[in-house]
Amino acid sequence: MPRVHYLNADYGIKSWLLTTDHKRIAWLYLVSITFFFSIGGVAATLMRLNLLEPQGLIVEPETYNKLFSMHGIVMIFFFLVPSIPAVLGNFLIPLMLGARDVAFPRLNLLSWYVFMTGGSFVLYALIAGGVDTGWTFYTPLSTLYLNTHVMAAAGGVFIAGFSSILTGLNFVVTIHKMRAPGLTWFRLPLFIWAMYATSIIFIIGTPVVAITLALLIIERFFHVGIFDPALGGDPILFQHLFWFYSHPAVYVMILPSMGVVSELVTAFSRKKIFGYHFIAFSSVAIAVIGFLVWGHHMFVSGQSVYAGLVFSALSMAVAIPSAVKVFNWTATLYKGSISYEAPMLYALGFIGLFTIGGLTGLYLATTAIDQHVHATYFVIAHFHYIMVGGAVMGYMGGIHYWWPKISGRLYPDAWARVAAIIIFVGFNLTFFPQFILGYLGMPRRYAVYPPEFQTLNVISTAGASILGLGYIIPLIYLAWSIRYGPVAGPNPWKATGLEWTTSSPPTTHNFEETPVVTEEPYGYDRLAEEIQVA
Amino acid sequence: MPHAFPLFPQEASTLAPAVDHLFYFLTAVSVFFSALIFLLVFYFAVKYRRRSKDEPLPKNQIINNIPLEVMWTVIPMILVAIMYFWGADIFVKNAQPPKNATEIFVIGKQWMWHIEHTNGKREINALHIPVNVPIKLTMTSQDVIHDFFVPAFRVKKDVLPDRYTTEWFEATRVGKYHFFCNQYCGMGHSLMRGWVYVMSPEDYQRWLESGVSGVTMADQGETLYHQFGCITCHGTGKGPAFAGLYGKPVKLTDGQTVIASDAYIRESILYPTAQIVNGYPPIMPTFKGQVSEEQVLQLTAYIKSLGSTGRNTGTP
Amino acid sequence: MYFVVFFSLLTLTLLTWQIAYIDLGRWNMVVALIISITKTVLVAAFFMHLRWSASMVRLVVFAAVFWLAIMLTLTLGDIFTRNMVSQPQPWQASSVVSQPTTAGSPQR
Amino acid sequence: MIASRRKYKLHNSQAVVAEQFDDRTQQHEAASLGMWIFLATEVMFFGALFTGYTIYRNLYTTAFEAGSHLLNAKIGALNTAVLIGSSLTMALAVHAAQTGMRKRLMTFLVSTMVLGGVFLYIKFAIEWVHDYRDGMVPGLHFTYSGPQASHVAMFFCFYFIMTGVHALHMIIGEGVMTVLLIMAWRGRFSKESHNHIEMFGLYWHFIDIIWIFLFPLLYLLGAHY
Repeated sequence: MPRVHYLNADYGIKSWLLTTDHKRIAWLYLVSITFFFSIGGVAATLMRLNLLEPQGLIVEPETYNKLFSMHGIVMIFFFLVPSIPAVLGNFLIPLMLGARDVAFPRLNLLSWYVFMTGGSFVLYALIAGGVDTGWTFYTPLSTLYLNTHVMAAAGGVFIAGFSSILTGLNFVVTIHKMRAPGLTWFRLPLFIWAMYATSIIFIIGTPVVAITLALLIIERFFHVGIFDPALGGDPILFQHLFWFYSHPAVYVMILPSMGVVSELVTAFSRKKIFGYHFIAFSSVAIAVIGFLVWGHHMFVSGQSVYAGLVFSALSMAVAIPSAVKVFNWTATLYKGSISYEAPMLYALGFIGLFTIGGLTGLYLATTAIDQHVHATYFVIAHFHYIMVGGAVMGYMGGIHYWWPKISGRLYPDAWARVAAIIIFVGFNLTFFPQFILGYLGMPRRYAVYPPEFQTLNVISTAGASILGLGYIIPLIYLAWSIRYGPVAGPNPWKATGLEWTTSSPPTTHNFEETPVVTEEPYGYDRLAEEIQVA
Repeated sequence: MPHAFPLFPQEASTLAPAVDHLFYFLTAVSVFFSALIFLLVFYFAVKYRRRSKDEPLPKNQIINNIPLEVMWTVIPMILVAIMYFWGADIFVKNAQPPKNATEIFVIGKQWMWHIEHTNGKREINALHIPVNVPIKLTMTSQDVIHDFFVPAFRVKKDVLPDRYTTEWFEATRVGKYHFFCNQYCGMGHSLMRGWVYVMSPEDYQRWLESGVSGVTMADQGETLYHQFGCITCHGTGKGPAFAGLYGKPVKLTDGQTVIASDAYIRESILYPTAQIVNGYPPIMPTFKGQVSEEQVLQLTAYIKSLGSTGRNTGTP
Repeated sequence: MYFVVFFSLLTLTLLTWQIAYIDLGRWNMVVALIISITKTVLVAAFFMHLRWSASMVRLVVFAAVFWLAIMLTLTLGDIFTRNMVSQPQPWQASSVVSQPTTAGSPQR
Repeated sequence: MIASRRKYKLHNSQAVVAEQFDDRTQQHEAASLGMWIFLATEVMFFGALFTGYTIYRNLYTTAFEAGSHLLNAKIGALNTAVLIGSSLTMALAVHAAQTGMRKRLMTFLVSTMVLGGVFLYIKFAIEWVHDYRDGMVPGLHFTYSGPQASHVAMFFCFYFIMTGVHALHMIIGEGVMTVLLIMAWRGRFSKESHNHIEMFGLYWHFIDIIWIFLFPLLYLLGAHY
């Protein structure tokens, strides 16, 4: 561990709150999104508890509605969207590129402040009595019929959107202009490719949801009729504009995880990744095609049948790059030298859960089946498999993998493995029964439900308690390791990549001298030879 | 557990088996690929586990294989194409109600379902239908977006304010099935549900005729026609006549031609200046706020009853 | 050069303004949009130096227009095809008569 | 570290390269790419409004034309000319910055600000005040009673939101220009270092482009009545 590194280069609250160091900004995000995750988690716990009884165990429907709205808004806009990009992306992009910082460090800090401003609006909405629109803010319910804090919540999401835009802008410019000498596009780690694709979605999609929510606020304030059918407005237009961002936003959540998993699978198989170009281009393909499929959220909304058919076909198309990725990861394991530290367990868990999540996505893209399962628990199960089974598993894997780099210390791997397994088991127990519930026809956002659905709901709640435990354990040992963990050294996993060539934790300017890249990434075959010689 | 719990929903409509067959196909594909991935990952994970700390990699590494990549691009592509066309086929067929379908009207409001049969019989949070008869629901909402979902029939459709959407099904089994509001609509969303009673034609007929005043929807519409003074213009030639109007093309002042459908009639009552019939002055006042969605449906039923053939021309 | 661009922009503004008073039916909008696009190209190419910009910058511009086109096409695609199928079917008088449910309706 | 950062700031005022960049070219390219990407987000931001506008215009063609007819196309044309003029002076300001002429740079910045101010004055003090007096502001004061009043209101709704968001961009632009003017006055820009001016120029021209579309879509739509 170097004597002076970015963590101890400066002390005091001010040195953190006014920092322009991308690594410290990553910490700011890490702390804030962990806070938001816990809020969303508490809401989820209460929801699951309530669903133990068909008539609702602990809260009234009114409160339940606020719980799922807050769970959705906080988890999506304030945890999942910024999770990997703002924490790992901020920390790693300059390191992986061999750069001293991102292209616009002050803008980077600004985006954290913007994010927190948006977050405080949402927290205000929560404390002042909650909001019960659901995270989708559908009109005219949100504009005309609810008396809760819709404007504060929508305003918070609106503001936080600019944080995404600035982050995405910063990343794209950084990736284009700040690469170390010799680091050509096809020498970039796949995590960078994934972050690049994610940033495209940030840049293109977020402004649309921002203006849409602004219109919603205007509509609610002045009641001018943009989305009010009584005045000639079209509520389905709101859905179009909303999903134009919010479907690609799903890829904002999963693409970075795919990037992380690409890194993990190759590092722990100690083997070059299989089909580098295919994984790289499939990321970009997902980002582009992902913008063409939003209408599959609206098959039964009164959207035109023709539009439904077009969106269905395009949604099918997005399955293919995802499948390509899964096959390539699997093939990477072939003839590898695989070890099972905690990050690898998360990566393998990701592959399994993402496979299920992705395949069930096909049910929803198929018009005739969606007509049955749309907005039922089937959808809930599907997107939790993608977002929790996919995005959060990737996030956890990434945090564990780069933790030695971030903190300079090792965490107890045995505990980490136990936690990974608990999360995997708990997750499946929570969400697999929901597929069945959904096909049986239990609608989402139901505070009370017919009694024949109770057994499956009880199983699901049981799983959720295991899952919750699984998330608490890492919090404890990671916090412990910051102070007491053994020193990691620059490259504890014997991994390749520029971030592992500098000290752990890195110094403020990342590298002693600008690295020069001379070969493709994941040169594990060479590394293996070196190890053998040594 | 207090209740026996089902794992698969009942199949009670002509659509249900079709959807389920597609569902089985997708499940087969999903299970196959999940199993394939899981087994491969598991097999590789065991076979290529690192046995010693610095074990060298096996020889003859492959890191790229174009035929393999092409294969696992093309095979999923074919499979999703099958899913797409199969699903689209069912979807399109189901988008168009058969012409001989019995029409029932559904109005959603926070937080109950109001259902009206053409003979004037009304019910709340319940829908009685005969078995083996195609039923077409014409639905609208009085406030926010709702959604009429019958799991056992595998159909759902959003119910929008100021607009008609339709949904149709043909029940195949007598029984009692859930229907749900499936679009979050505020506080009582989860209470906005009821039962579909599928009855034998005889039982249905008996149910339908019990407790009805004999006043059909069209009759009620006729009353409204007088009550709201529609007759003063539309019965005197100041405004376009209703007889034989329904389903016929109407020429508008801006040169367009529209079909006199439910939606057109509804819009003409509530937003009369939006589409002006050619040759008539735009003098009709709006009835927005004065007539309820239910009354609009009754007026529409009345206009329908005047037929597209010009029968009953003499009325009013 | 800037002044040449400036005066062409002014001329185009004048042109689009005056044309608007002539009734060309739906072509009014088409002409107006063509002029607007021309003006945009002028501003972007000369004032914003796009003519001399890096290809990457041009790619960004292309991407913006491309995604805007996606949003417009697919959204409008829904709105303008919505009534092609989902409009309730014209009333089938015969089917009503055949249904026992309409007993007592005026048609009987 | 804070001390070193202060030193860097001093250093920067002499114009050169921020610490994360290797050289001036890299810094300039990064800034330019960043600005263009920002403009791409703006395209999508306004794009959503244009999408909504297009839909309703096609659904309620006559109402939109009637609404547009109530606007004063002359004022719209005048404002278009003013804005194009400010684009010209902005382009000249950028040119002056590139050639290192401080006085000219300041002159043109001031003229851009004045023209922008004229535009905003006409927009708010003349047009919007009139619109309000004539009862054409949906939600606040709307008295139009012709046919399809709610659809005409929809037109005005889009009119106020689109021109309002556009004007908001201009106000932000005026604010930034004030800062730039002070920086120019203090001699912070030179032939070598004028990224800020150049990037702001792009922003200003973009605002101009938005107006180029707003003018025919809002003002000229119903002119031929």
